[in-house]
Amino acid sequence: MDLAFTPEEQQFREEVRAWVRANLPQDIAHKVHNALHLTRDDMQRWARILGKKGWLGYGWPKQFGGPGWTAVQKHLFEEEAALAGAPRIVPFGPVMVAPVIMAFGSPEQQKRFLPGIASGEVWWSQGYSEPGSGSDLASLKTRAERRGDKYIVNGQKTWTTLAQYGEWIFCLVRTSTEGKPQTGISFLLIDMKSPGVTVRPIIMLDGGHEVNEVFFDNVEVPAENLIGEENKGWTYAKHLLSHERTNIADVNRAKRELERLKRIARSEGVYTDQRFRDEIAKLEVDIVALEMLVLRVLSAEKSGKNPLDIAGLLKIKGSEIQQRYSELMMLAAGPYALPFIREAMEAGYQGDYVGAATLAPLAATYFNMRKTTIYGGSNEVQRNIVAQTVLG
Amino acid sequence: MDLAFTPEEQQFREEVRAWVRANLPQDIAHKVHNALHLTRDDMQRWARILGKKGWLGYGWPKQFGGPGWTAVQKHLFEEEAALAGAPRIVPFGPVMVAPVIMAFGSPEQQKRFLPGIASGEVWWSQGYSEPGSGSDLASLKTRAERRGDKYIVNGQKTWTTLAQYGEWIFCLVRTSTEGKPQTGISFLLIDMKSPGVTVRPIIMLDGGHEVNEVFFDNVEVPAENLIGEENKGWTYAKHLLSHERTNIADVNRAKRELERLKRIARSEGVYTDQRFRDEIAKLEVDIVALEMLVLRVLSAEKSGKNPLDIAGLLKIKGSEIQQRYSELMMLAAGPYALPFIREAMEAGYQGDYVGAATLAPLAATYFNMRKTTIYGGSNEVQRNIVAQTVLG
Amino acid sequence: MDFNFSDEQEQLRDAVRKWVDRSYTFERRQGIAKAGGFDRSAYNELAELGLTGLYVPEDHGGMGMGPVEAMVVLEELGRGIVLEPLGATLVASGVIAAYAPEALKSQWLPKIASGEALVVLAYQERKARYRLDVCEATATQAGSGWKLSGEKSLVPAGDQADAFLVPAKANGKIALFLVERNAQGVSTRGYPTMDEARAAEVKFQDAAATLVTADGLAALQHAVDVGIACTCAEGVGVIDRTMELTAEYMNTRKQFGVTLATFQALRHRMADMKMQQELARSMSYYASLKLNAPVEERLRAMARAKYQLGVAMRFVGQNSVQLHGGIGVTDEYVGSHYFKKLTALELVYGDTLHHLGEVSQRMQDTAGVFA
Amino acid sequence: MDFNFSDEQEQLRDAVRKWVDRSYTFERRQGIAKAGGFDRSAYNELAELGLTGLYVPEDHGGMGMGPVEAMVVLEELGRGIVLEPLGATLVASGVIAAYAPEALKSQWLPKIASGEALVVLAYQERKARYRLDVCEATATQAGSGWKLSGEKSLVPAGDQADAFLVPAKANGKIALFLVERNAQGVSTRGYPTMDEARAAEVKFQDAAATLVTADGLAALQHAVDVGIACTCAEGVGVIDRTMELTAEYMNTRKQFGVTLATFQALRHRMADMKMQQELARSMSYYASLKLNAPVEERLRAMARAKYQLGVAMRFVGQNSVQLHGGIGVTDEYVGSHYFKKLTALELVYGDTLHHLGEVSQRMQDTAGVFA
Repeated sequence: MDLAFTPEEQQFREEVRAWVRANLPQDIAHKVHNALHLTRDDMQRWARILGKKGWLGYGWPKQFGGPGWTAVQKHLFEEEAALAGAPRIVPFGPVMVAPVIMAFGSPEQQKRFLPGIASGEVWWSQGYSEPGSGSDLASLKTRAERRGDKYIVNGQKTWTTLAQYGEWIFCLVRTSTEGKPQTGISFLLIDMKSPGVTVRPIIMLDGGHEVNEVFFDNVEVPAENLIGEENKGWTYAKHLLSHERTNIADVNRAKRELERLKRIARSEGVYTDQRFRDEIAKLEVDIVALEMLVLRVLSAEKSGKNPLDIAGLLKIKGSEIQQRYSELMMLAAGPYALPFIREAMEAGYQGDYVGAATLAPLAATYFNMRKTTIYGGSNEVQRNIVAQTVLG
Repeated sequence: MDLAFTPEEQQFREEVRAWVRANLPQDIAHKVHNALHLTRDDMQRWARILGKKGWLGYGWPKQFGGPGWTAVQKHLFEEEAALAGAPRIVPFGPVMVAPVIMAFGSPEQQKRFLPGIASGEVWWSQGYSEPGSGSDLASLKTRAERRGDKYIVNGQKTWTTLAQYGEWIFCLVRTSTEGKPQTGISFLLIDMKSPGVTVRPIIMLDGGHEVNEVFFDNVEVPAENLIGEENKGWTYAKHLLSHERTNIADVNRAKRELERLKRIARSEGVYTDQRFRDEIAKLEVDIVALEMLVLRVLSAEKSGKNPLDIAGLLKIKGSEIQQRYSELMMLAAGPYALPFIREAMEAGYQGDYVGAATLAPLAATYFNMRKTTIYGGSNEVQRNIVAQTVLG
Repeated sequence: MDFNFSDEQEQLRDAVRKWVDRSYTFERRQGIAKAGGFDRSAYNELAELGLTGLYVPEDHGGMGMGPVEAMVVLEELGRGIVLEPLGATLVASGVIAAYAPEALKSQWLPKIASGEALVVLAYQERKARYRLDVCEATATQAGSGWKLSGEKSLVPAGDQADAFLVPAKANGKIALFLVERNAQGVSTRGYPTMDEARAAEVKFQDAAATLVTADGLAALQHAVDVGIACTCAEGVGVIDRTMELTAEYMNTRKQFGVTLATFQALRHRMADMKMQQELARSMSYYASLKLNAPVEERLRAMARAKYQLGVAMRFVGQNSVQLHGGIGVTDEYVGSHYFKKLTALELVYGDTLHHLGEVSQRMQDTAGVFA
Repeated sequence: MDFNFSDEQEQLRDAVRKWVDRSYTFERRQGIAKAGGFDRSAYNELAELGLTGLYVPEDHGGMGMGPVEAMVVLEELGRGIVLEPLGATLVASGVIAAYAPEALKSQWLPKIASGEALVVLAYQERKARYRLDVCEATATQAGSGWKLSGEKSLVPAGDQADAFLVPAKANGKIALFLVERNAQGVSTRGYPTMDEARAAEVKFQDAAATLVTADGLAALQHAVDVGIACTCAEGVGVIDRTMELTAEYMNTRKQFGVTLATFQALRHRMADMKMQQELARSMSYYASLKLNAPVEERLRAMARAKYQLGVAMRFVGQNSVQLHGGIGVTDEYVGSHYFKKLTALELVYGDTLHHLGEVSQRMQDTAGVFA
């Protein structure tokens, strides 16, 4: 048992740190450190920089052009990127669809799709959720009917994150209504420029445009865009979910945001107020405990024995911590969290702030963070899963 | 809308207060104020004093010899008794079985049983719970078979509070196995001196003997001891449960115990520690809010309109508050809550205390209070009930 | 001890509820929100109902009602998440009626009652957080009147108001003044707030001011306590409607073939929310009924009430969103606006930690409603 | 970064678990509890396993092991709610090994390792609560030795111990001394504790004392930190077994015709308990792995760990009782004794609020495991 990273891991961390600090554009880091609005260009710029270095697909094996890092190395990269103020990698291409294409796609599909993902050129979206499905994902209804060498897709996806920028979308579609709901689902890649695809924004309670509805109206999809076999899509999607997911806890971002919380508390004069400071202290312990949990998972992965079955715990605690720091930032601002000036949440705003510039986005972030206990399998679903591990 | 009691109610309160303070034995009040062990004699002495005044059955209507008080008067009596340090009235006779006898018993039964209850002479126990039943009370199995003018009772009750002192016990027994479980239950009064009745103590985690198992082995019970009709016992028991139950919240005792908590916190030096004091402050708000809830119920009862369906809330919050003050008292003692000297929890202990006499019973009380969220319908069952009122 | 509403109070409630249901629809509300968060014609409709004059004595053209009536009205406005700040009007008119010299009363109260003048308290300063005794604004005598200088923040509908009640230091002691928005040296900068209502930063530079009372701190404490009682009542209304929306959704939305209301874990969450709802209502009653109590008792009661409401509003708001799932975080869904209102109400007139501090500091040996 | 136990550590764990399962049955434990809460022969069995010498260097007859081995052992003793205070022995032997002069080491460490001598820290004073710098006991030089006077509370197995490590003020500064129980002027008063173990009040009146170290506060802080790490590990063991018992009960006990494990609200409670279990284990690892860190880092880490353990032990303990229902509050049921142990462990070496204060005070700009 040893808490310290190995000298090799330490050296790796320092190399990554140096590279990130040298290559992360300052203006982007500034936005991240101050929770200002990130544009498509911001995200894409960073993705391309990573892509050029070969680190956008930082979880990929070498055979597909990835760096072939260990679980610990991936964690160290994530931590260094987060602490430096890098935006989170938009996961739909490199983290979500790419592993499925690698595992179940044909060599042609791999050759066709992976380069654009690795370089950050092609923006992917995820088409899983539907209006009626929610936590019950397998109840999805979007149909894909095979007609010759094409599928005709009809239906609707929702909560499609950043689909307004999407060029391709990977979808779970229903190709059969026989048997259990899970057995009639296929995994299809769809070009979003195809006729019949419509994206409609969903405005969130914080006023932001982050998710969308995506409608499919007789959309023609070449059969060659089917991943693996028809009606086996559920298996592929589950493979994706079962993937190593310590990143779900987002503990590195939490560490960065805890620092921001302390800065805000200090400037608002509550850092020395014992009552408020205690709340930060509790959060700090939570974050250390979560980080220990993450490290335990990494250690188990590294040694290849005793895999820890605690992904549910990571999701629950990670999301609760995200909500809590955003809540405490808002409470640190107190009455000055009330003003809600959307322009003041953009970088380069020239107008007057109320109170201080740092306070402008706090309420919006708090509102936005309510999603974290809902998406990616709500925390209620996670509790079901955790209980299963304890009670059978 | 008016928060103040009416002048008549105020005057009533003062009369009750004067009488209680004049008639409550000092040694008993001392024990109550310091959470020392109450003996059978302590409880019985106070019951007889109340009985003589006609106030043991303080909730009884005049026709049965009660004072015929309003809901508010009953509340004021409870409050004055609690604040003065009176022991809680052992409820099984005057509060639980008496109303059933009044509502469903025959005139003969009323004449036979009520006087002994009203005077405090006869100690009653309650035989509802069984080892297998728990929250699922209707699954009870104790059988009563009719043979001529007798019932033969076989089975086992459990969690029978203070049954070691019991002279009579009112039981729910199964007289039929047909239909729904609820429909085959009868309400039977059993003389605990009958051959075949055995009481076995259950020692609780605090080391106290408060509850028992009661075994019935071919116990002969005269048929005249059946209340109402055979197989209708569930209805009678439910009538009892639906009775006005603001006392379930025990808010008056909570107010007294909050004062004790403050005394202990002061003497242990944590009353001025903001961190600890805040916990007391939160509890104080909880108690005020609970008292307001109780007053709202009383007001609704008084006016006879809009009855408030919040008994479940009273039970949940009341029991949580009981647990919380006992927890905070223990935490106020800190390391000095560790010594667990049973003799030091008795009045008149002549040995040395560890730390201070006030601290001796705190851990035991904390342990004991764990029962409050379990008994009388666990808080989980209460939440089911509350949810029903909101969601149907 | 009686918590029943009188017939008159029930009629008042009905009238306000009818107005909300018929005239202040969600569509209209969102229109007002998009247009800036305050609509004078909607405010005038409140005036037509007599509500702006609720705290104005009858001889000044108002209804001369008390805290219970105010509570009833605010509950209903909370149910409708009405943007126009009637509570602010009650605060201002209450303070003027209680503290202002007769001339000032005669000049302003009738106009407040009729809705002609919107007068609001402008007390928040950047360095004060929730403390009332921190005040950097100053006033100096100038002839028969006063000149006031300073900056006040987060003034409700501050760029729409006709006059402000402003605490400022005069001869080293906080006094309360009235300043008209059109007076020279007054400038405002309006903006929307998180609950889609409106507020403003207000600057005073040697602005002409009229003295309301030299005992400014007492008046300010009183004003804030009226504000707390109003906020508690409004919070109860928002909670009530939130609970209805959530129950409705849970009984409709299906997952895994059954309604959400089928899942015990979610039912228990609803039970916990119901607890907070009823504790909040209880403490809102308590606040309104203690508003005329002696000062120390009143301050203690308001801190207790606002603390409890803070806890309840946050719990109910957050869990309502959670129980709704995705739909609960969309702008389109009415419920998310209730959540935002609950969040905002926690932050006005002292947040939950602030009032915990107040309760803690004001704690006495005996406790309870009547202590 | 590696959280795997070595083969030797796993063997140590197996050995201790076997002893608990076979030799320290619940019946035996309850017999010891009824007889006073400490059994020398059980303690000697721990010594035979080598455990009393775990922190004693090999050249003094011990095993010379480290914090991780101590953690493994304490987890297992926690699983068995073993009454004999091995943690106290580790605290004393750790401090002697780190701070005592060679002569004292040679005299005591072999006897501690063999179990011949039980040495415990006697530091708690009535006025100190959890503060280590409050010390009224005094020591004065007397010839080549010292005389120590004072009263120490809550000394683990204090009336059974052979010697005490006692902080006392010498020349105004806290120093640490060793005092034998049989020395003149030493009197003890033993009693059971809430977890059915044993403690004592110990009085020293001009008792002969040997100086362990003049830097008493540093040694005491170190001792308490060893104690915290032991307590965290023990707590994890108690929690683990509590969780097993609870899961077992929920899968057996039927209500309304189905097992308790069927009810979603109860399942979610178990999920929340599982969360606390894993957070507690994580922070116990953290505590043990930080035990040799630089002082400030160590103090901060121990406060964080004990705070988290306090939260977890209370939550798991209380909810385990609740999920059991009636049976959970009986003396007869094994689970209720785990609850009592969890309660007691929260109160030693600083309770949850105390350590929250420590965390709060020691907070720095950057956070995280390595900060």
